[in-house]
Amino acid sequence: MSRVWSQIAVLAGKDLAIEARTRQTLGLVVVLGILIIVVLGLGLGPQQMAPAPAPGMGGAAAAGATPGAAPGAAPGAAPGAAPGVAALWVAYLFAGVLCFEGSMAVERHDGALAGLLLAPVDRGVLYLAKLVTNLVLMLVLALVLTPVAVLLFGFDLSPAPGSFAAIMAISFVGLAAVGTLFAAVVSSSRLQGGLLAMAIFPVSLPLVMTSTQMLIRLFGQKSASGLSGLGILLAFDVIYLVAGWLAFELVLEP
Amino acid sequence: MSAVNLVVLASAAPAGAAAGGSVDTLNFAILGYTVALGVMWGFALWSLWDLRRSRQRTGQIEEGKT
Amino acid sequence: MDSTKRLFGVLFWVFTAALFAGAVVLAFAFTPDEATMGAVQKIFYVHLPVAINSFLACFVNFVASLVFLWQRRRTWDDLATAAAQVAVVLLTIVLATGMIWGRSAWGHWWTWSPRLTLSLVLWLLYVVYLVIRPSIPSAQRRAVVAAVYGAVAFLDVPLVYLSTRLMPQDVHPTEVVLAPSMRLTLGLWFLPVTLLTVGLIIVRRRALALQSQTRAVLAAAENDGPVPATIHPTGGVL
Amino acid sequence: MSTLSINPAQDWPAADTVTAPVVQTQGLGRVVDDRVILRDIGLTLPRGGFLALLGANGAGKSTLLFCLATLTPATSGRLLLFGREVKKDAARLRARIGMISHQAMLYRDLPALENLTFFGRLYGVARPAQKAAELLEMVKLADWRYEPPKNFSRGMLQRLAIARSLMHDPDLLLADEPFTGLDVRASRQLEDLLRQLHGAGKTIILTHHNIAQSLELAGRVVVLRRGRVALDAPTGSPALAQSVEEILVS
Repeated sequence: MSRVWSQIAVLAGKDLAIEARTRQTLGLVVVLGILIIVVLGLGLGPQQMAPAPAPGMGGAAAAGATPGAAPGAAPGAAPGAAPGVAALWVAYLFAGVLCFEGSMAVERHDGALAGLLLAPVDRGVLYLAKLVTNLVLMLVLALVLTPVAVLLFGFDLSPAPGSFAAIMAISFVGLAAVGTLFAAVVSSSRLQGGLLAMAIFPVSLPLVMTSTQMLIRLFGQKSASGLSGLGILLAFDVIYLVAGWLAFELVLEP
Repeated sequence: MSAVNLVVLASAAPAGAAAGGSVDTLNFAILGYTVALGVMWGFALWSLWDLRRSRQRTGQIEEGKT
Repeated sequence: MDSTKRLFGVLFWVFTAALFAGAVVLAFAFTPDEATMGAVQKIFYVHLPVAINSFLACFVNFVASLVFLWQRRRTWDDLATAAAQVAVVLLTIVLATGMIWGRSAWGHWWTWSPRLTLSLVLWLLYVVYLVIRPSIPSAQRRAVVAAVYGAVAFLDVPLVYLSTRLMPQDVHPTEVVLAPSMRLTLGLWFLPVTLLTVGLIIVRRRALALQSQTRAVLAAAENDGPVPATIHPTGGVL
Repeated sequence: MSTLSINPAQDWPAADTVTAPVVQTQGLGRVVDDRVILRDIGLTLPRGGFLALLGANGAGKSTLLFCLATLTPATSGRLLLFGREVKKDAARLRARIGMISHQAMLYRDLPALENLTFFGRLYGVARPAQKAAELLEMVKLADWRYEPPKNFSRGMLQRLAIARSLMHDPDLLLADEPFTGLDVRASRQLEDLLRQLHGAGKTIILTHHNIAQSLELAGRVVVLRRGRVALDAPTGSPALAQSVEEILVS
């Protein structure tokens, strides 16, 4: 078993070394993330910061916010966390797609993937190594985006920073599990970038919905969120890590 | 233009519907059924037509080759 | 043999059409209007059976995808595609009827009720399935990628259903207490809709099989020898 | 699912597979989208052989090579490498195969030395950095060790690819049209390298378009036509070049 970990370290190490030299994927990912947060922040932030949140404001962008005056968002003076959380997730989804595509594109030049497949390495290990690479890149993205989101949307992380980090970490594992698998499909059959986003978004909807609800409750009522949500996130991670491990071999093509 | 009117009409706040006016809800029921059956049977008829066309095409290819 | 099969086909469709006609008459003429929502509640008799059958079609796609990955026979790939096409059509109906019903009963087109949200996500998943297929040139590779996607996408169903539980529950209850005659009508409506769904999947699979066979015959014309119609069992694509 | 990878260096029972021919195929076939690419290929290559694989474009040369490299599964027939069934032992057999192609199969942004060291570690080679330095010396790229391959010329890229394929000291070297795009000088350097490796006991299979160069380099030639073996003969006889050309032209 230690052999597998050393191979994952070697493979992920290679990806991160290339990324450190070219900073190509990371640059794109972080800039796009910030752009999305700022644009959505401009659209949603100001009203939300207004003293009395406008009644009809509930219709935030992504899933998770209920229409009309349904009492979903936290009422009263505390600005509803829904728009900010939704914006954060929109940024992570789109930046994530660029990240998964970029980390797989490295293998496409000069037939590098064939060189990799020639090595006596189990395809599942290749999947896990690429997953680790994507998680590291997304961690860097999160370290940049979270402060920007805090500034623009006035998140109050102080009551439960640990929970926030835990929820995001678990959600990233799930998103990366799906993204790494589908990125392999795209990289080998020359699909356009748009198709990768189309493949990843619907599949990861339950992850985004659950994580958004948990974060809204986290910021809204200042209490740790319900455990049922955690169960769903963990179930999502386990299901898609196993599916990715098994299916990676089928979708790879030298 | 009618399409635009349709969208504008659809987005307008519902007049008496929420109040459960009987005539209005019946129209909605009929609309619902027409949409449901229309799409279902439209697709069914198209599928049968596509099946017949595929059968003919395979038949031609078989004759063409032998 | 072929003519009797064709006759059975015609009988099947005529019988199903008759059942539908009877069910519509039953719903409108012999079932009372619901107290609070009025006549629009009648949409429920078609909405629920179509929703259940759409989940059935998604499940057929899931199983067909898995069996294809195991056996690599093209017939399973055709079945998976047929099931996905039928699923998308049925889910479109579920969403349309759900929205029309919501518009009349509560005044707005969309509510995040668990069943509608699940139907929307499934609709997205299987539209993406149908969009991904033609974008992959090689038939063999398309079948493998589609099968992987079909298997992975269906794993979402339980997760979506659970996560809709977390959504802030809607103000308007969608489930209504049904009078006995209403429950009978609802039960009766399941038969025609299920028959239609099964018939659609069979017809679509047969049409797709014929089309892929035609492509195979044309491709084989270039080789200097015959090629078996199915993909070789060991023909894994790496 | 292929078995979990094992460390190739230690537990490879060398004894029984030393004598077995490197490559044995019976009725090997490959069908993609109902097009037959390889049909009933029967080949046996003993240890130390140097085989040139010729054929028009689309005759199936590259596909056959990719099958031998265990990268593409055959749709029918049996394939044994070093006496072992590829279907069962693919991961373990890969440890004894090296491959070069008209693509470098390297990471263009990683410096040459780091590229080789990475592949060395992946194959579980002892002291990969030192082995990489030695190989760079052998292919005369030592003073380019810190340069990334994207700045290399085609000839240098090809030599680096050879170094990569030798990191784990394979017994079988597969070369898929390696001379493509090389100028005369680089082509000569590649020829010398291949002769040197063959002299060192490596079994080599080369796909190529240039008949004269192939016949001069290889000890045996196989010509593929529309997925079948049209000619399989040792090199050396004068009329061979003529008959090979006739097949390729027909």
